[in-house]
Amino acid sequence: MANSTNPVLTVTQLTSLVRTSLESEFLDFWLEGEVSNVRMPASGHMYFTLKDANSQIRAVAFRSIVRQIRFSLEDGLQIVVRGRMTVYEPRGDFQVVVESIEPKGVGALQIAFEQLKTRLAQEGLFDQTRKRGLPFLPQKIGIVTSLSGAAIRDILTVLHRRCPIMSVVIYPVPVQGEGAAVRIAQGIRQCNQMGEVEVLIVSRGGGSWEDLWCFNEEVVVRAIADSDIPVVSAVGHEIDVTLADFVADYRAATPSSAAEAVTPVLRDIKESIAMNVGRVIQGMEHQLQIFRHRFQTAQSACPHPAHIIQHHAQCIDDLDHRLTQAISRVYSVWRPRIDSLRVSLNAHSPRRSIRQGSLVIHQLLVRLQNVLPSLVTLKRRELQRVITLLQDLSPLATLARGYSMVELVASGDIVRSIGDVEVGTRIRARLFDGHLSCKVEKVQKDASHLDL
Amino acid sequence: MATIKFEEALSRLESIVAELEKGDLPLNDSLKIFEEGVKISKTCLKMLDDAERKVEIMVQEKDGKKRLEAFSVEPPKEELN
Amino acid sequence: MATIKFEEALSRLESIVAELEKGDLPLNDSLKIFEEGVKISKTCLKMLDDAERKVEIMVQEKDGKKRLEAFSVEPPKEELN
Amino acid sequence: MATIKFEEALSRLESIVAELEKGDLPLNDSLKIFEEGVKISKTCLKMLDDAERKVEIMVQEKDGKKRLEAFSVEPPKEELN
Amino acid sequence: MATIKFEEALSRLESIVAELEKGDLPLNDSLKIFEEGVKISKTCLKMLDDAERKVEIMVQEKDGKKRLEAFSVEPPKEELN
Amino acid sequence: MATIKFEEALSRLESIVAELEKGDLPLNDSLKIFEEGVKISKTCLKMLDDAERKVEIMVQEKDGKKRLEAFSVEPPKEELN
Amino acid sequence: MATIKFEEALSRLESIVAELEKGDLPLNDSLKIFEEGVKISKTCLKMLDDAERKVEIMVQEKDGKKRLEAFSVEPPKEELN
Repeated sequence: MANSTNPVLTVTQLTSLVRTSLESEFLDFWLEGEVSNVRMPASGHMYFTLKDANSQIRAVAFRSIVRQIRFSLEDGLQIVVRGRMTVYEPRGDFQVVVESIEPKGVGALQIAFEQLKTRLAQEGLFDQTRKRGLPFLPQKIGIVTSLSGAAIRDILTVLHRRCPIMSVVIYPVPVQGEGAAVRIAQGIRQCNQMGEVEVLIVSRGGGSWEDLWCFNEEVVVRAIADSDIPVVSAVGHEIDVTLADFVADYRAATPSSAAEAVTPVLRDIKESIAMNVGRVIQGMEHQLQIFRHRFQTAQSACPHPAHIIQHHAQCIDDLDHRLTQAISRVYSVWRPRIDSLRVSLNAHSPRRSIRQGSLVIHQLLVRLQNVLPSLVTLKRRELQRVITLLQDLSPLATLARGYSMVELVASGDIVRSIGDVEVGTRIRARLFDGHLSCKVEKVQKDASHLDL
Repeated sequence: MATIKFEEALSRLESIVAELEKGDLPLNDSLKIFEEGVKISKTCLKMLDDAERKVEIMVQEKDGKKRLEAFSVEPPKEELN
Repeated sequence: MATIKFEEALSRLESIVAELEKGDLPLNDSLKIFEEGVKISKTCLKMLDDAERKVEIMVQEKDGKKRLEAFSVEPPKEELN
Repeated sequence: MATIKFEEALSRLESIVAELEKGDLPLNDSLKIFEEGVKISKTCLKMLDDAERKVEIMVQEKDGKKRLEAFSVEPPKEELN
Repeated sequence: MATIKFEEALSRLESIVAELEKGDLPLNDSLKIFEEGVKISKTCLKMLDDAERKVEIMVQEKDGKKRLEAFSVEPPKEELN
Repeated sequence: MATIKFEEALSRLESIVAELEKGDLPLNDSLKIFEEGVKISKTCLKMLDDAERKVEIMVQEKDGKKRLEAFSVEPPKEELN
Repeated sequence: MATIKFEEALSRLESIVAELEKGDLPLNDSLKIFEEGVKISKTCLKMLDDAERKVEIMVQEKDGKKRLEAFSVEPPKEELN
């Protein structure tokens, strides 16, 4: 490090560098000293100072560690802690972060404990991933414990209180002293062999560190680790921590809380079921109500076709009426037209011209009848005149004066001379009013006749 | 007789009258034409009578019985026969 | 008779009457056309009678029974037959 | 009768009346068209009557039994059949 | 009858009435469409009756026995069948 | 009936009601959908009733014997099976 | 193993409750899960009711054989009931 080239550090930078350096240097150490200034604020962390004749150092035990301390930390107490160094940067304090605390003087047992714990931890026996969940409502519970201790009583009491139907198989084992660990491990294995229980409580009541020691023995830890059945550990009091606790699927602070951990409250379950089924029914009924309401709304809103039909029927009646009216109006137009035509036809019948024709003919007839008789009368008059003239000129008038005319009957010739006849000749003498048929008797010449 | 027309007869009759009026005919001839004249006039008269009767008949036929009777009570018409 | 029209007959009748009234026809011709005139007038009258009867029948048929009976009690109409 | 339309018949009747009104037809022709007129007017009347009767019947049928009974007590309606 | 729709029939009836009301149809045509109109109106009414009966039956079925019995004691409804 | 879902039936019923309320359907169609509506509403009602009965029965069974006995004295419920 | 079913049943019951309370299932599906829910609850309750408490203890015979024996709760245990 060249002073000339070193940059000027900020406090924060330096503090951070120191922290890093300390933390990497003092990662895991054991420290022995006297406790003073113990302080435990609401956070649950614990702060105290460790000192010896010459020095002192700040220490902090975080809440998770505090919970594991199986004794109370008091000023003046000599303890051994396992920890690491760190720096609290806001104040620049360096302090020991305590990982575990043991009272001073535990000695070899404690070391053995720590060594086994480390080894088993390295095997992964304490991994959180190995831990299995506890059954919600096991039908049968196994308990590996001593019949003589308070633990069995506490467990049975709690079980019966919470879940009176819970069946239990007890595997009685000694829980302290020589051989206890092996019996406990046997009990656990036996229980697995029987296969009747769904969860197993391994337990004993409170006692000294030494009393509880069998639960730190490897055979027990491995039996728990090998168990197919989930295991709940409940050893000693809350402050007591054993390796059995580390390896168990669940660590209960006390036997009572182990019993609580493996059983639900039966009454609560029943109530929950009853409540749920009530909600199921209500939900169903509610839905039915909604559907029924919707259905009834639709049904009551449905218009009846009778209205439509009635409307249509009225329409048709109206049209029907108009139809009849319209057709009778048609007749009321046509009929008068025909009637007036008929009147005109009659008024102009040929009768009048017939009568007129007949009048003309009769007039002509009268003229005809009159004209011919008058014509005939005319002709007759003319004839009469001529006839009168003729009568006036009649030669018969001469005869009437005494003359007569003689003619030969045979020839009709006039007899002018006596020589025209001879005796015996038949003659006819004409007078004015007739004639005489005669025969000549004598022919005599007349003297007075002058022959010239 | 039917062949001779009334008007021809009448004119013959008039010529007979004219000849007779001349008076230069022998009695004999006078007598002959006079007799002819008489015949003709009779013929003419008959023609007229016939015509009149015919008209009457026709008129009667036309008018039927009643008129016929009406006719038959017309004396002037009778005179014409 | 059916072949001659009433109007032709009528005009023939009129000319007959006119010619007769002129009076310059020979008697015979006069007689002949008089006869024709009489016939024609009869024909005409018959035509008219026929027509009238026809019309009556038509009118009666048209008007039905009632009118027919009304007719039959009109004596003047009977005379025309 | 069914082949001739009422309107045609009616207009024919009108022209017949018009021609008769003019009055210058020969007797025969006026007789003929008068006859035709009479026939046509009868035809027209019959058509109209038939039509009216038909309509009545239809209306009666249409209005159903009740009306029909109501009708059958109306004597004047019976005469129309 | 089932093939023609009510609405078509109704509109045909309306146009028939309109045409008749215009009044310028020939008599024969008036008669024909009147007849058609009468038929159509009968058909329409029948359709409506049928429809009503159908609806009644449907409603009866829906409402079950009680109504059915209630119906069967209504004589006027019986006449419609 | 089992094949159609209640919701489909109900929504069909609702659309039928809507269409009928619009009122512009041809008579026949409105009749048809009314009929369909009647049927569907019967179906719906039956479905609802069935569902309700089922729920009741289950609730009673759940609640044990006492209720069950109360059931068995209700004859109408028996008919529904 | 029965405990797994029991737990599953309880959680199934809870999800049925949730689904029914959402209320957007078709009637039929609701009915089905309703039925399932009721059955599940009955089954669960029956399981709980039917279970009998047994407290046993593993004892070792003289011959080394192990067997379960009823564990009579000691007088102090009586107090707990």
